[in-house]
Amino acid sequence: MPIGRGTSTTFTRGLGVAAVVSLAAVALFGLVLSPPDVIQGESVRILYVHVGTVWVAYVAFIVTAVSSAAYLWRRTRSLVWDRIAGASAEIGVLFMAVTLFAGSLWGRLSWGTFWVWDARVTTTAFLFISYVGYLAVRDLGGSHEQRARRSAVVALLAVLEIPLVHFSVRLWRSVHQDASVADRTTDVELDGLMLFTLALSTVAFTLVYVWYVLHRQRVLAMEDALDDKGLDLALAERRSEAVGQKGVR
Amino acid sequence: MESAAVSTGSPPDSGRLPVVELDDAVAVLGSFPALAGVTLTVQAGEIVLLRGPNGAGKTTLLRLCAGLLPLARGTGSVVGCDLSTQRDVVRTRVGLLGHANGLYHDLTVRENVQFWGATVRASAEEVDASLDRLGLAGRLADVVVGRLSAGQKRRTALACLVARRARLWLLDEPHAGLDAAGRDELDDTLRAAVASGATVMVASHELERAGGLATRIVDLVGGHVARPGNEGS
Amino acid sequence: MESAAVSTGSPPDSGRLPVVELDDAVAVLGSFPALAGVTLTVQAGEIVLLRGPNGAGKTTLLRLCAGLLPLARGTGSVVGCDLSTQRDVVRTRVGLLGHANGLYHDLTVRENVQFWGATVRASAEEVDASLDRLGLAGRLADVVVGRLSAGQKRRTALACLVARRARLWLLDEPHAGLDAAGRDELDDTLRAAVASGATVMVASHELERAGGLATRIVDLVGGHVARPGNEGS
Amino acid sequence: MWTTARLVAAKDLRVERRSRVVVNQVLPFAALVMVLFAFALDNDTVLQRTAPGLVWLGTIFSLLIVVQRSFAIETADGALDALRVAGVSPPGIFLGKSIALAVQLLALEVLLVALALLLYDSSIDVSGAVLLVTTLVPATTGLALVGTLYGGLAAGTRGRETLLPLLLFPVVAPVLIGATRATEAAFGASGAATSEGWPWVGMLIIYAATFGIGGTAAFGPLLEE
Amino acid sequence: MWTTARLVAAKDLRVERRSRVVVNQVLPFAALVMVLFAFALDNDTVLQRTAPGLVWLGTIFSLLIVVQRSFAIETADGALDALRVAGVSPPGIFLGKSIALAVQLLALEVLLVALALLLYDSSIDVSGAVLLVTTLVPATTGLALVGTLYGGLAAGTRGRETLLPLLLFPVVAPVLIGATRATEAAFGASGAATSEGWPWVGMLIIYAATFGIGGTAAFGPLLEE
Ligand code: HEM
Ligand SMILES: Nc1ncnc2c1ncn2[C@@H]1O[C@H](COP(=O)(O)OP(=O)(O)OP(=O)(O)O)[C@@H](O)[C@H]1O
Ligand SMILES: Nc1ncnc2c1ncn2[C@@H]1O[C@H](COP(=O)(O)OP(=O)(O)OP(=O)(O)O)[C@@H](O)[C@H]1O
Ligand SMILES: [Mg+2]
Ligand SMILES: [Mg+2]
Repeated sequence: MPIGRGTSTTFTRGLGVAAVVSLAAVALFGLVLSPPDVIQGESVRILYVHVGTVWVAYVAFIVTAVSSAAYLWRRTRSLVWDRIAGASAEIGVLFMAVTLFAGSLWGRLSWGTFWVWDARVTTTAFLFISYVGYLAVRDLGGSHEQRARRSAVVALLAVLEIPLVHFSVRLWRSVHQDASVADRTTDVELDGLMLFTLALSTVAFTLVYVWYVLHRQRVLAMEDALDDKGLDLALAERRSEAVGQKGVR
Repeated sequence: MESAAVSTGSPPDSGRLPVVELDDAVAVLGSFPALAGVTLTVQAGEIVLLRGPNGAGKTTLLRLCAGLLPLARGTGSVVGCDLSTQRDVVRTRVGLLGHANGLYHDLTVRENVQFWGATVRASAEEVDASLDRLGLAGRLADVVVGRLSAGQKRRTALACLVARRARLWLLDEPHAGLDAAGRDELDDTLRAAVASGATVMVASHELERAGGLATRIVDLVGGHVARPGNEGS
Repeated sequence: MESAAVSTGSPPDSGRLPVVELDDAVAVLGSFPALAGVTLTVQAGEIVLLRGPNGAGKTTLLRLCAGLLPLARGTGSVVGCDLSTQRDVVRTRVGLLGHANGLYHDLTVRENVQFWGATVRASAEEVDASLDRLGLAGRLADVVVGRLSAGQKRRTALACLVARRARLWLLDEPHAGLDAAGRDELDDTLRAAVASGATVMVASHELERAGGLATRIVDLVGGHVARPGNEGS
Repeated sequence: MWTTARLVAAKDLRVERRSRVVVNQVLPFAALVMVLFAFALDNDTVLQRTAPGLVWLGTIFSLLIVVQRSFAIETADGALDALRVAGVSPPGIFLGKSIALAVQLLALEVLLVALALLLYDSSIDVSGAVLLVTTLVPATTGLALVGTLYGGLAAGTRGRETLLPLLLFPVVAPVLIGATRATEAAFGASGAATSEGWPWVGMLIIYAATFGIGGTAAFGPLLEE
Repeated sequence: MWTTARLVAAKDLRVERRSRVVVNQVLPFAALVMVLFAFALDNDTVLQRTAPGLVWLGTIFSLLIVVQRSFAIETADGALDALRVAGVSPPGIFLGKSIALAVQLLALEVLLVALALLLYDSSIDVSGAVLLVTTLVPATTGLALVGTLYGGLAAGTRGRETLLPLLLFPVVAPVLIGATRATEAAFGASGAATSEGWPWVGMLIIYAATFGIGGTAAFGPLLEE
């Protein structure tokens, strides 16, 4: 990806538009058209943000893991994979943050507190922290290959926590059954329109995700290219550093 | 001028492929290009002395040749392995003595040498031999390294290197801290190593010492080779 | 023979009281008597070179004179303070450069020198002066010490010592890692220090270098003085 | 690979035997942790209910210290570089250090369990004891493997102390859960039956296996950098 | 003495600003400690009752790390020897390092308290807040002083990590108790009334004063060896 040209193409522009539109639609359905829930009441509308983002975040992390594997595998080794992994993880973390936020708001409404030590809630927090750690590993510095190799390993391990989160409700003898019960019941009792809205929100977030990853991955490519440009200047300076001078002056 | 290095640098019998071959190699520390395009060829059996002011890039060059740093630009091969793709192989064939000694301070001198020897399945005799080479055979062999004097630590590090029997020896200021006797022992050690088919690159400021030993002197300045040097210069 | 040291060791003008005066001094590391009875007198303005094989006790002697080690046996006084009773006072009057550099690796070169300078209320000019003395005035002054090359670290440590303006300078292998230019700068530094009334003890294996500078050479072997040396020997 | 592993493990354990850091430092530390818990929570019923959790919390805190120590040995005088150029097989190093780590952790856990039984007067019967032992083994192995893997990853880097807890704690969460539940069952704490423990043991075994394989494969690329 | 103190404190804080070890490492560590506690105890009523204790446990664990770090700076490259021969007044060093330590601890405690209020949903009213703040100051000062004193004691000796937790934890027990009780009162946890907190604050002040005076006097002899 040569420097100078922007990161958007007709395709990504179309994608962007589609994302915005679908988000608007989600707002419409989520806030107006879809009915309140029998148990949850109006607060159920949070569900569309809460669950939509989680699922897309899952997808993002899985993509990160897959492209990390692709990087580690010698035959397909290329920094493109590393950049995709990085971009995907970034927005994954973003969505996860939204999930946590929406979730705790919802918790305030339905459990009366922002935070409970429910298994899923906690494991989600861990998953979130893991990928924050992943991003930390990414900007440890060092060469691009170094960054790619280190972070790929972390990504492949961190992704294993997703099943843990998903099945945590069953794994963990939670003192807060009510929470995960709520999870289930609402699932069961979602009426058609709610289901549709949930699906719609998931689609919308997916569009946003794809749009972001495409752009971000190109930006990262440019940054790497830029590093090399900077290196040229530094090289010239370094080589001239010595001429005619004595010691380290 | 670097390209010249290849020609002038290589000894008459250019039939064998060189042990170290760098072409415009660049190595980056953080964001700083400590090596800014080094072109250098070292043939088997040479003892190359790397010379240059503080910060010239000697340590960086040695670490690059040891496969500890990635090649940011240019091409290079060491002991026949490509530096961009086969650094893991390179590492298994070189021996490096850095500014740090790389010793386990809670183990005795002998235990340290034994450990490094064991990595290449060295026999007990060979271990004792390497201890003896560096004059550590006596009382010192069983003193915990952490208690040794600076020079004694340096000797131990050298003994570990000897025990490892590498094909390419990379030494970063090996004289530092050694007394007169130790420096003679070091010279003998390097001669013996070359005699047994190894190749040596030494970075040092002790020109009087190392100069006599070296078959070639390479001047590094500002991360590049100022003078590739000729045979026996 | 140690007792002889006192007489031969002291320069003609024995009027002033000596800066260092050790009589049969013994220092113990762990359970090992690294110094086994050292008798030595150093007059103001001398530059004494401590010579001797690895493990002879040079570092231990310097640390004893710096007041960092207790006197196990014998008597001694440094800059007029008794080593058994006034070690805390001694410490405030000497400057020591050990094998380690004693730098803060997260601070820049200048910040390090400033800190040590500030402990003696040195002015900004004096700090810059000491940086300049060791050729650290340029780009390097603002690089974090952790990233410097070995020799650049050593220079920084020396600059810190200069900034501290001690009465007795104790240097343990100050040449280690310095390039040719750095060694010249070191010599100038020491001469300047002596000119400004300081006294210097240097432990070193770089005899060619230090030898020329020293007003006296003291040979240590096995923890005692083998040859106290005379003026200008 | 296994020769290397034996070599490295033997080396690490000898260093420990010499310096006694784990015995003299980490054990008392862990013990103090338990005592401090007792202080902070001073309430018997609570303590008994939470004893198993505390045992494993103590273990995981100690794990952090032991891992840092295990790689401090290597980085203190640049020995890690020496290892990397010595052509020692990375999987060998990984397994070797893991083994040494596991041995030290095991000693630790035994102490902690003993303390828990003593301080928080939890009780244990035979079948519980069997379960407990079978829990310790896979749990310890898992922790040792994860610790070594991330320890190696953090070792070279500047902010290593920063990174280690950040990476380590989330990943060991499953062990914390599983081992705690199994131990509860063994202690019969909060009315759990021994039988409930076994599924968790299974989970721990899977966990250990995953990281054993994953780590052995991944350690090379990590050290390469 | 105070000039030295300012000098040393400034130096330590600058090192921290550069390396960000406390911010990037200890803060997340402390936060994770809290989360892990909650995880292991997983019981809200217990958590609310014990939140104050956990806050101070977290602080004390972090104290250990911060103190080790604070003296690692000095011993890493032999700077401590340089300090000892530089004629810097030991009391100055003591106070300087204590100040730097206190600043870092304070940042830490604020975070922990915030977490406790959020995660364990404890609540706090105005008078409680006042009490809490007045508790933090002497408690932190006390911890910083003790930490520096024993850190300096341990720094010289070989197995310093060995010694530190052993020496430190028993001595800080009073702070743990006092601060916990005061904080409980502030949180109104386990039905404690705010007024109950003040006596403890008094105790903390005495504690801090004692170690301030004692430490300043004792630090010189300590550095001797
Ligand atoms: C901070 C608090 C919360 C967090 C971190 C959180 C986290 C999650 C996660 C990670 C999922 C995806 C589970 C999966 O499919 O693998 C999820 C799903 C869900 N959450 Fe939450 N949640 C929180 C609070 C809540 C609250 C308060 C409710 C409603 C009372 C709720 C209802 C749901 C529902 C209905 C689903 C979708 C069904 C399911 O997959 O189980 N969540 N939540
Ligand atoms: N992050 C960085 N920022 C700026 N400069 C850096 C950085 N990292 C390394 N350097 C510079 O790179 C150079 C490293 O050179 P190197 O250590 O190879 O020198 P050397 O030839 O071994 O010197 P010496 O003789 O002192 O050992 C030094 O000039 C150092 O200042
Ligand atoms: N605990 C101990 N047990 C045995 N020997 C010890 C112990 N501690 C120190 N030593 C010995 O004491 C001597 C210390 O001497 P010192 O460090 O002063 O030597 P040096 O003259 O500085 O040598 P170098 O030139 O190598 O720096 C060494 O021979 C060392 O082996
Ligand atoms: Mg160097
Ligand atoms: Mg010495």
